[in-house]
Amino acid sequence: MTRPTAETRAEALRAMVLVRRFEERCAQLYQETKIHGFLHLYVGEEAVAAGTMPALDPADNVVGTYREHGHALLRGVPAGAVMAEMFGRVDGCSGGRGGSMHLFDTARHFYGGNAIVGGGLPLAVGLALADRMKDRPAITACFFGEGAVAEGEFHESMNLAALWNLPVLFCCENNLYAMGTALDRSEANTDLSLRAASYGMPAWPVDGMDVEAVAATAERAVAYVRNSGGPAFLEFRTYRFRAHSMYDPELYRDKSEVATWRGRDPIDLLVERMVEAGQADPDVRAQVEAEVDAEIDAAVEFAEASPLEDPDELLTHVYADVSADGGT
Amino acid sequence: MTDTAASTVELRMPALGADMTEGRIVEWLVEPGDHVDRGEIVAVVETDKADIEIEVFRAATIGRFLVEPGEVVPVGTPIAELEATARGAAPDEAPEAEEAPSATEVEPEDAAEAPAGRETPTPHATHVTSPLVRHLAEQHRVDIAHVHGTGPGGRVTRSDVEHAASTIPAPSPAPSREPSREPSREPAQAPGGRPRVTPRARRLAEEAGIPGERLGDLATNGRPVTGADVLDAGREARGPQVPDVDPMRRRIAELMARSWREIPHYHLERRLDVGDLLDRLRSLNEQRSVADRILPAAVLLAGVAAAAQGVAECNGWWRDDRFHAADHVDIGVVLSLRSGGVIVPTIANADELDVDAMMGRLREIVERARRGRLRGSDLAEASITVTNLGDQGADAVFGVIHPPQVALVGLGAVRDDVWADGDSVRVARTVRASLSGDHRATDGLTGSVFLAEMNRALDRLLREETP
Amino acid sequence: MSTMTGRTAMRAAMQAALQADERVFLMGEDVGRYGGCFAVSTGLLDEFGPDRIRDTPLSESAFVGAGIGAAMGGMRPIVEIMTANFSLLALDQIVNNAATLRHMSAGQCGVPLVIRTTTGGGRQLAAQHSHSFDGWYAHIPGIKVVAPGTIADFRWMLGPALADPDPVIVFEHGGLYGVEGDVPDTDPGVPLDRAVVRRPGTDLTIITFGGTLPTCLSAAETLATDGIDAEVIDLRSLRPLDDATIMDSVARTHRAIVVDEGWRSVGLSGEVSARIVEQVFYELDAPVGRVATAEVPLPYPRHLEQAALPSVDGVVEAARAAVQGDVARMAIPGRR
Amino acid sequence: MTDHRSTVRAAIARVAPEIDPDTIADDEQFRDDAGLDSMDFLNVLAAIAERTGVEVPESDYPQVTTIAALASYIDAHTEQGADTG
Repeated sequence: MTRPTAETRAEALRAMVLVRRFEERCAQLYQETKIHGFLHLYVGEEAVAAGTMPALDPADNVVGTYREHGHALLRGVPAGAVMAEMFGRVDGCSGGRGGSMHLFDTARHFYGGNAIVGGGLPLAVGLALADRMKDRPAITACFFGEGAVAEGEFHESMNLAALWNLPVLFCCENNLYAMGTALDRSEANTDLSLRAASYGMPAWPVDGMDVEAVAATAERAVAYVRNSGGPAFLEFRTYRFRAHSMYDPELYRDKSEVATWRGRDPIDLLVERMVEAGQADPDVRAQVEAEVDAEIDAAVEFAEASPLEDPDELLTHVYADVSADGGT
Repeated sequence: MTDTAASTVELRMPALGADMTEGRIVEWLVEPGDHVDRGEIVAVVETDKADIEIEVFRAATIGRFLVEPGEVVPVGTPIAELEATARGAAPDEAPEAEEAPSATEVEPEDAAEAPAGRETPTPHATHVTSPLVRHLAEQHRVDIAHVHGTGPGGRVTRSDVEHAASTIPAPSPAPSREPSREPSREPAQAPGGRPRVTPRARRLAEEAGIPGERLGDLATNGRPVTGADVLDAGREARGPQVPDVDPMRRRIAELMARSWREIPHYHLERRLDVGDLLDRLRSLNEQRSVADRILPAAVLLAGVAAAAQGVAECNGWWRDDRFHAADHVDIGVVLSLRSGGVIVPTIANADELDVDAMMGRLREIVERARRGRLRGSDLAEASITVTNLGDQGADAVFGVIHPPQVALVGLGAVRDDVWADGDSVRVARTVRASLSGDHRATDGLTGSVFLAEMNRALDRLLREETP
Repeated sequence: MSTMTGRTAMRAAMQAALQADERVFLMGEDVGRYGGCFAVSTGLLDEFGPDRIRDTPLSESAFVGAGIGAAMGGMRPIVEIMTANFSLLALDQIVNNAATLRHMSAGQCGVPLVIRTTTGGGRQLAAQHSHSFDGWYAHIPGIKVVAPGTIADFRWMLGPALADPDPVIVFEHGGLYGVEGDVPDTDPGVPLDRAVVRRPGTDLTIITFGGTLPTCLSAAETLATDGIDAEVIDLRSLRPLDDATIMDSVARTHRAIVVDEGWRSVGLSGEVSARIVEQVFYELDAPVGRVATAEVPLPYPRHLEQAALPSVDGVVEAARAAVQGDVARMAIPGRR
Repeated sequence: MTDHRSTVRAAIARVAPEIDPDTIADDEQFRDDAGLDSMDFLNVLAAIAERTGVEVPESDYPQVTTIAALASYIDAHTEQGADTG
């Protein structure tokens, strides 16, 4: 397990600040009616993506949910392509057709967001099955919220992966609230790691606000899956600082709880640790934010310059062959 | 937030949900002059679903309030002015270009539709047509190369193809499976309630010119009137086994009207002395059984064929403002049908037929025309037409050219006529042959050469025929 | 040419596909050791082993979703959903993933997956095991839906379905597994999306597919005895529909009835009827008739089930009404 | 001796299907009244020749301008031959 160095910490900091500033810019652009529809922001949970993505190989598969901007950015999808997708433009990573909840980049084995809670879990099992049958050493990391645990597909997928011993890394981002329903109001047993273990796979709970803890555990889990070929389960205990989506009065949780979790902002935790270790000076966050903001400005300009798709293309990609459906 | 002056920034009513179009300030949580950091809550906005706190996205000092609590304003309306505070090394956001239109100029609906903001989509150098448009063109049998593209950069769009498809000339009036494009007229309301008539029946009735109100009485024992009923009705009206000439009738009527409108006709006539020819034929037919006898009409047709072959300017078509000579002589022979109307089958390569062969072809087309069993080959395009009403005793006939042909030969009845030879006079059996010509293609001289050539051909045929 | 039953023909088709392409594998409940609920996959486990003939837990959403994922990963899976009735549990994966991924990802993900399932009633399995949902799936852009009605199609339809780059659902009528029919020894090469005229005729067109094809063919023989020459069209493909073959026939016969084991309301028979009215309206001498299952959950007792299902008599009566233009009798919803 | 008028009417019906031969009176002129043109007349004679073996030469055309005349002409020229009526 690589020891955390000044360099890896600097990279983690930049990754988390990129996601944080990207998401905040999306909030602003949404309120300026440049982004439409639904928008689910990753603010507060950045450490999970920042910690897990470096542990994966390029050939590994990633399957996400509708809160997947951070995963896409840190998996390497360019900020411009993600922003253009938010704007519904042709140069978006899904051609402008998917929007915030359906980011795709198969060249980077990023098999999308998915707007159906738990919808991606069976896909991940299938991708791992294909790798297994083709003797490819790749693993599949599947991200989902604790809300998915209540879906039948969670149980069916965990069981199938364990039964067939498939290389799936189940990454549960437990942010305590499934939209407006707290975990303890929907699950009889809220110890998700314990439940995962019942499927006969190793399960680790992790402090989702500590990027170094996340990275260390992720590396161990990825190594286990890759070597054993079988599945593993990670429960990241984390918290989203903003609303579930842009239209959420947050009546289901009180301000004090939000304040206490904000006190453990993953970016602040890392900065303190770096400053104490003399690896950075106190205003390192502002410097990184300035660099990142320039990158995000460029991404917004790229998105705004990208054209809308020609309506004549509407029927393409329904089938591989445009005339397969008689064009009806 | 958009800048109007270098440092003054407008705070606008934010869009706080997919379907939010307006909001009401419930209360301001700050006062003008207060300093706020990025992310700080400055007001509470009431939407139709709930009250939601709104934040600032950059450190600033609160300026003037532009909207009072309780006032409902559309999304994007400026609600307060803020003085941006310079922050650290880099400004929070690169100042956006001056001409950024504020959100208010864009109606919320538009905002929901097209993303507002200053960008104008740069012309996208896509390929000229999309696969879908090419597929659509195939379906409508439209050649994309000839379609004018109205899309950006001259690109051919879907509506261009659909427009091109709709201007393709409607299929020939002969009833084809393809339903005709123009909407059918609603038949008049039958007295005492609307008769039940099937769509096919309505279409066939309209094509056969049967008025809507008469349709009702075609129904039998209360069943709806069907296509078969209309066809039967049409057949009864025309008598048994008579080929259905109505569509042909209509087509020829249109043809004649168009001919008269477009073609500047000139007419020439020449009397032909056919006395020797008829004697010759009689002696020839004496040795032949009835089935092999030759009628004068066959000989005259052979004469026309020879003339057409000799005077090519009369044998072809006038299209796209110029004459196109035909490679062969295909004669359209006008046959009148007892049930009324005419039919014009074609004798192909007439110039290569000897008189016997011509007689055989003539007998075939007359017989088939009588039985209404004309073949496709019979109706091939003619290069010149001959009308021969002689039988019914007309002395001469000046016909109307069948467009797009450029000439028509009319043959009158055989008549005993006074014929002067030098200073002596005798009675001769004559036929008055006329030529109607299209003055755009030929002029009187060519026409008269044609008739002279025809006369010489008859003499030649006279001598060549061996008993 | 040889004769065999529907199940034997489909087994031969899967066997050939598994032999020809190592990307192909079969996944479904009891397809391996049990040999398939309807004995369609008997013997395949012994020949191809547990890696390619995979028994699954009763988790339709998971193994259909896994099939989709494996297809995205480069395999060519055949997923067997034991019966169409249980396909409802996998509808979310089929509609929101299989049918949508290619368009939503602007062409990046394709899903070359074949789902086979058994459909239809008539075997006294009662309401929950006798459904016909072909029409539902034919509503969804992004997937293709086919229904073999002849034993030859049971043999030769799977190949082109597996070769198709997009998801294809094959609805096999349970009643045809035990029926014998002639099967050509080599692939007749009929395109997947082409309808076929099974019996040419002049007086009306009977349009049907799958399990009701035999019903319509025998109805046509009955009609022939009283002078009505019926043309029978086997749709084979429910999405896309082969409009050209349908319209060409109706333009000749000027009368049409559609026979569908699904329910009448908001069903596939309604879609075919609408297309006929849209495309060859002026060729019609009678309203388009429809013969469908009575709008009831299929009852267990045989006499009631037969009363509910489309029958030879029902087809004959509807055909007569169409030919005699007796509009009143044709308008009886559902009842024979 | 058969009545050849029916033979003539049959010939007319074959040649000019759209004419009902019964509507043509025995003494009606073929050419002008019945509307048969020279080709029809020639075909009638050909049919008669085929049925009765009687070939009417062109010179005798004026003697056979009505159904009755043609019928009696056939009678006159078939006495020697076998009766094929």
